[in-house]
Amino acid sequence: MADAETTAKTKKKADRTGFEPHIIGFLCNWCTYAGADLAGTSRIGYPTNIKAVRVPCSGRVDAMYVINALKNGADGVLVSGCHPGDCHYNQGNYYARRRFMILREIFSAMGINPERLQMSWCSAAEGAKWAQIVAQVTEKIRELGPFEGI
Amino acid sequence: MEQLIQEAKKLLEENKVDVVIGYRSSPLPPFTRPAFIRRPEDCEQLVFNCGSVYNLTRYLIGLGEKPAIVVKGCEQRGLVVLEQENMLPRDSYLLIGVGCSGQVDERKLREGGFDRLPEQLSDELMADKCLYCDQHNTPDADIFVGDEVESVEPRTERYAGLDEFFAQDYEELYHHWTEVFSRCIRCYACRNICPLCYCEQCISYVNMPQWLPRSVADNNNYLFHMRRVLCMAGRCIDCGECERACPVDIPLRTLYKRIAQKIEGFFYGYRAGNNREQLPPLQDFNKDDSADFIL
Amino acid sequence: MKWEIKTEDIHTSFRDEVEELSGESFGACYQCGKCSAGCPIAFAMDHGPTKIMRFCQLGMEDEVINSDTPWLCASCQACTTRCPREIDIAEVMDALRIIAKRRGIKPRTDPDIALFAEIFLSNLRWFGRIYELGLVGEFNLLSGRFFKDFGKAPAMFLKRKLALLPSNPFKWGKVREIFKKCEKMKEGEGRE
Amino acid sequence: MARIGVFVCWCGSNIAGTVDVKKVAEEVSKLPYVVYSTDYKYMCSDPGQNMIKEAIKEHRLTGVVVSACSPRMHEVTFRRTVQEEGVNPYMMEMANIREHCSWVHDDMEEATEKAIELVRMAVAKAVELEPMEKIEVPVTKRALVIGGGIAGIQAALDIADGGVEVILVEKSPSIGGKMSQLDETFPTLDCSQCILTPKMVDAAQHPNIKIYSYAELEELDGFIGNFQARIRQKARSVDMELCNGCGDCWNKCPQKKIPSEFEAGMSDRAAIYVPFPQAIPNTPVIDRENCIYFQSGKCGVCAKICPTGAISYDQSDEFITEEVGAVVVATGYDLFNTDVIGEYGYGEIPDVISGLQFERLSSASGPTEGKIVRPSDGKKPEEVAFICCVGSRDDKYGRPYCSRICCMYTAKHAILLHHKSHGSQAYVFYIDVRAGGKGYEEFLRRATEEEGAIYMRGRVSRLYRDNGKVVVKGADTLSGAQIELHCDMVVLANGITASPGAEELARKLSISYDEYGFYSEAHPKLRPVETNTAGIYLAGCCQAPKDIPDSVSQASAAASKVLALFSGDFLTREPNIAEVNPFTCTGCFTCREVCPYDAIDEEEVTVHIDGKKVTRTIARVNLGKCQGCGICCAVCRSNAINLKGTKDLQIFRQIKAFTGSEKEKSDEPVGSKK
Amino acid sequence: MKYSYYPGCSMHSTAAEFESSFRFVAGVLGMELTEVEDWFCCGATPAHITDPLLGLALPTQNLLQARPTGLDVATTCAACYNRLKTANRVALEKPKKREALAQILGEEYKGEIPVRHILDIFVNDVGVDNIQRNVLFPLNGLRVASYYGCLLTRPPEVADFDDVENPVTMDKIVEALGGVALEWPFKTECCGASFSLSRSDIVGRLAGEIMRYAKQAGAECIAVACPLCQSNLDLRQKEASEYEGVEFNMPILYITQLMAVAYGGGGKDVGLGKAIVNAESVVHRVFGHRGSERVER
Repeated sequence: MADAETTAKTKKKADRTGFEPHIIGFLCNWCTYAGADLAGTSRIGYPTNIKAVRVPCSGRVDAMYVINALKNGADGVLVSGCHPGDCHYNQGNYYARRRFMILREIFSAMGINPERLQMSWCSAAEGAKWAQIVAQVTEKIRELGPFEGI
Repeated sequence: MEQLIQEAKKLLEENKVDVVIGYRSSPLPPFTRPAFIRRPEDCEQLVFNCGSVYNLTRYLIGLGEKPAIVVKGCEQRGLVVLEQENMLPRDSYLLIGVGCSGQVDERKLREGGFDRLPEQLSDELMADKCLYCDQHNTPDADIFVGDEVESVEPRTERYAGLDEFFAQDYEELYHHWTEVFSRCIRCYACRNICPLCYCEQCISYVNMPQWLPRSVADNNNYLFHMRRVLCMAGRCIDCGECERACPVDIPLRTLYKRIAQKIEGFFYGYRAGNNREQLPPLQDFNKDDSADFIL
Repeated sequence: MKWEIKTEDIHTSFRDEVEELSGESFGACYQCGKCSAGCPIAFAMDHGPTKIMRFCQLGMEDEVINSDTPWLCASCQACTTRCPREIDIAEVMDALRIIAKRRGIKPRTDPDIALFAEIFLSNLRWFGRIYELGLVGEFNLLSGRFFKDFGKAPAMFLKRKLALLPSNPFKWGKVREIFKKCEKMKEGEGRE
Repeated sequence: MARIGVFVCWCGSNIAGTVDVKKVAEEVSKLPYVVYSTDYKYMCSDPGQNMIKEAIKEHRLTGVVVSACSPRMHEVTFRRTVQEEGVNPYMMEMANIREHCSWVHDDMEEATEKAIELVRMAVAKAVELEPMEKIEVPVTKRALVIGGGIAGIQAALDIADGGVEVILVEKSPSIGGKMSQLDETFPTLDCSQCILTPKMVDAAQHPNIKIYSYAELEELDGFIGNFQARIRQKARSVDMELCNGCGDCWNKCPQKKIPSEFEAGMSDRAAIYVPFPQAIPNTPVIDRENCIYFQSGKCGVCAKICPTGAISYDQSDEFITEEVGAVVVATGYDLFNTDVIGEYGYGEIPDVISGLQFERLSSASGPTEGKIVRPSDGKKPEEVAFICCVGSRDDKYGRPYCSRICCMYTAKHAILLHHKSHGSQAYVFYIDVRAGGKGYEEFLRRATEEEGAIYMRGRVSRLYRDNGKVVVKGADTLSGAQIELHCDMVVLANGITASPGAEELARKLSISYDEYGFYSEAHPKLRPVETNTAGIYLAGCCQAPKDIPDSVSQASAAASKVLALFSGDFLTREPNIAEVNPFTCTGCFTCREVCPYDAIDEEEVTVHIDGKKVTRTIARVNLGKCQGCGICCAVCRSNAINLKGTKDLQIFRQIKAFTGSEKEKSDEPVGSKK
Repeated sequence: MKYSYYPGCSMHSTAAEFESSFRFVAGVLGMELTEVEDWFCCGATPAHITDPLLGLALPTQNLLQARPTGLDVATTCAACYNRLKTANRVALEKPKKREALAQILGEEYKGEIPVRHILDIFVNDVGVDNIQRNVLFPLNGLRVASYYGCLLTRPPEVADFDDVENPVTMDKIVEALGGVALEWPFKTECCGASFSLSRSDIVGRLAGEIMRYAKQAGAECIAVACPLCQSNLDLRQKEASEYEGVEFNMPILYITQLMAVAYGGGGKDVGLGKAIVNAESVVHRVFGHRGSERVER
């Protein structure tokens, strides 16, 4: 956690060479988006690579969004919702979990590293966790390198 | 065969159905052609043999007539899926069950250099799906004609060879599939013949937003087929029609089966078409589903 | 009994050891007392099973392994059956006996209890089936009660209740093999 | 053609300190459709908002992007702003460059770059935004209350007092519920019947309350504001209009050996009966299963003797449909069935009785007229043991939860024993005494200090008979002693379980319930009386075990929710719900399977396919039920269902805008890693 | 009805009469028994309190030896029943232990062989009707306290054929034989058999209470279905009487002995003379004085 933060803060763009991944994040309105807001209010720093799209529920995220994000130049995608049992709509995150479990398998089978699709649970109270997730996902995708598929 | 003809006749004579959908012989035996029989006297044309390869259930949706249909054991699973998806109530057709001990694979026949079938359909010429078949006799049939096939031991595992094939690394797999899909001419035969592709408007035609670019350039075929894999996830019954219909020999079943294999592993042994009461995996969830991949 | 418990007393490995061996978790016990209430042998024990569970929760090793309670447990499972937290208390007692043995501690009030189990097992090891005259005889000899139950033996012989010779011979090699392998496994664990 | 204005907020130095707001405004002005862009210190201030209004006028803006803080903070503010200038409020989109950008990054260059991307995404979405109108659903201002116990009565009275009609449905022959069976209530020892019966009468006489007793909810259709409740009025076999409640029938009924439910089996009733003298309505019912006439066709004594000819054997169940706008569920609880605890021998040892049976023994209106005697021989019990947590805090019997009332009613029983049976000794076996309510701890102290109850900390292991006594095998964990008492009577403090049929009712209402059958509130802390189904509220023990004051409080809370809902003629809801494209919907109803709110209805449409007219059944979204989660959209294979405000096209545009422009390639080629 | 039969050590020595009467009764009821090949001791309580793994390995190996027949394993002794059932449960539910056992025994056992106590078989396979149909000499209202002991029904997850606190299978059999099954509270209280040799003081008290309650209920004899219960209650009756201060003289009989009596078994089959406390009174109640010759001298 501390490492991730320092990485984010010390590695100014000017000092960095190499690849900066583009990551798109689909965040559920009730938990993760609010958690990301909390990270902001608490001034917990993290890398700039992820840009968030606000959706009502992780269950709203169509598998095609992920595929199209990759198609259109994203290097990785993060879907983040409420913890199991906490979904504002009771069960959306459970459906999402199954959907992306399968999508990752489809990726594997078709030769796309499934790690390009990440999923997390992050509640509205977990600002610090959000920062950690961003750092972690950014690092993972950075290691995978740019996506030049589809 | 005689029983099939007699039963079909009876159905039409008694006006129980408007049409009997089955197979009739073709100029290229043992292959057959689909037959739509509406008059009792035409029933003599009906045949069933190892060349009755078509999955006739494709014709049922939007038929507008009350049909009786000849369905092989493996294809009946598709009817279960269609019933689950509210496309085809069970009482909208009469199911004529048959015993099938395997269907010939046109491609194997061709590649093997045979101009006609040997007396006994050997395993070498049999369609892959028949080699692991565990449903030789149509279940849930309203009328069963002919003899039941005694249980035949499956020759191969249901998912034989998949683990080995997919052990390749991502790069190899990616190159394999881009190359394979570069052959695709987007004739949509795979989609059109699939008994489970019944959308009013296929997403590949939608252009606001354009989910799937229509040109064959830019790896768009790969995208199209990825979407098809997604559509088939948890639904494909491996009737093999897509692969049979493909003019450029794309091994589509490999992908569909791989996902079916994963789904069976993840979701408590789920197999599409096994049980109408069991919700398809992507319309269902279990609080204890694996969460290993979640950060 | 210990009257003072300090931080370092609580953080011992004892609780873990018992939990590991018994497979039961002491966190589950809320000290309702039902085990002590229904224990048929509680009258003879120095601490009721509930207390033993409490001692384990607090890591009070000395109190537990020097207590008679585990040795006096008759394994009747009344406690296990009725426990509202579904803890297998009888299993905990078994574990405590084994741990006491590891430490070389014998039951304080009555060492014979442990002796009986030992003789029983050696009988089993050598004869495969329990040769009951041997068991009674050996037990009395070793426990120093030469004439205990002496009066009963003739009656039992007469009624052919006690067999004079070990039961019919059979392939008992397997039994010894099991004993040996179990011992080996235990040693293996000990080294880890 | 969309004309978008972009307004970049400094938020003082909050944003401007890290993000080059000028540059952001300048960069985004180059985007297609953006006709105006500017920056300002505090966009949310009056001058800031006026700036937006002015720009709308001046530049004929069709859509607005405010690039500022989190939409969770000011979305409502800016929506109002644009609305005031005549632009549809849903044509405003926010880019979150504070919480998601300036506050979490400190490199200005990077933060500015990210801010530009965020605004670019917002603009892309704004281009595709559509005007939306809030949904107005008409409200039927009538309420249904299910369950006529104290919670149901209280909710009904409060709603009725608010001027709203209430339908009160009770499944037993009389309202009153469990509270009517109690003797005195803790911690004040006031008589339960004395405080309850006036409320029952109030409910019966209230002009706004219609009571269906001996009736059950059969089916509930519709949605918030517009429910149709189908109620089954079970056949009473007695004409309520004609009956004057004289009592001749139950006095003369030859079948009198039926254990009385009201007396907890401590005495018998006739086959035609009112459950208790103060019952409301005071009209008997015939218990057909035990009636000689219904079982053998012979008898008919009650019909012969009835002076008003009210007996009607050929009555059958009737169904009534009531239109209501809200539902309060107050179906109460049941006592834990102690039969299953073999070691306590309840049902086999006559002097082992339940807590409710003790209430009836102690009640002045009970079978013994308040004399506490033991059931086996009618003698005064000298030694009485009370056992707490019977069927509570017990994983073995699947009841790990605390029933919340037993500690206190047991203390009350000990006190009542001391009052009514002089010289009798109460022993209370407990694990922990939970006395968290107002005056509860003091009440407990009273039991031990003034009323002589002996408390022993230990769960009893077994009860068995020995020469006319009941042996209690217990323990006192505080002293470590095993305890064996020879008692005359043992009272089990049964815990609370969900009422029988709770799950079935939940399915009818489509509300959720926990593993024990208690109904789930919408939020455990902040929405404790709502359910997940809009318009359905909870009161009393059907939600979780609670005592009378808590049940009454929750009932009043539920009533106030209902009254608030009925305060307008329409229910206004946010418009971001799902909608079906009738041309592309295939009718597979995958959406219905995944909808958590049962908000997908069926609709028949006729379309032309290949020149043929085809009638198809497709999905339609129920405006009242849909909550806008969008799960349906993600599972629709033909993407025929879409979520307003988060449409596929809008998201797709955001995806494109994020990556579509100058995708940065790394300086070194990394190879085509997959 | 075919079963594998696991007698257990006692059946060949102290409980010889249990064995003989059971085999007789099984014959009458048409049960075919095949003794588990080369069975050996299940380890009873001493094994599992010394080394839990040993306590599982012994019964599991026995079950492995019973496996080839594919039949349910019938056992008479409550301790054996408990150990074998526990082995089954572990094999089914605890994969780690199952592996460890496979390592020791060289063969994996997956808990596939059902283990049944003969009471379970009598009531659920043979059926009370069948038990009644074969009665030649009804027990004539003999008042029997059925004593199940602790291991026959506990823990309920392991021993699952009867109610854990108030078992009734033996009572049903007694009623079917024409006896009177007594309602009494100590059906499942521990008799302390594991201290039979080492702590006769404890046993005296436990057995004494059991006998006191049986006597109080009006029992003429106690019926048991476990060799340990029988020998303990029978052997320690002196200590029990001393503890309670009453001379009990309570015959302790196996349920199969009562069945054998009712089915007209010969003296050798019934084995009434084997008990230390004279059971003649029971025979008199059933046959009057004609029955004396049935008691084996």
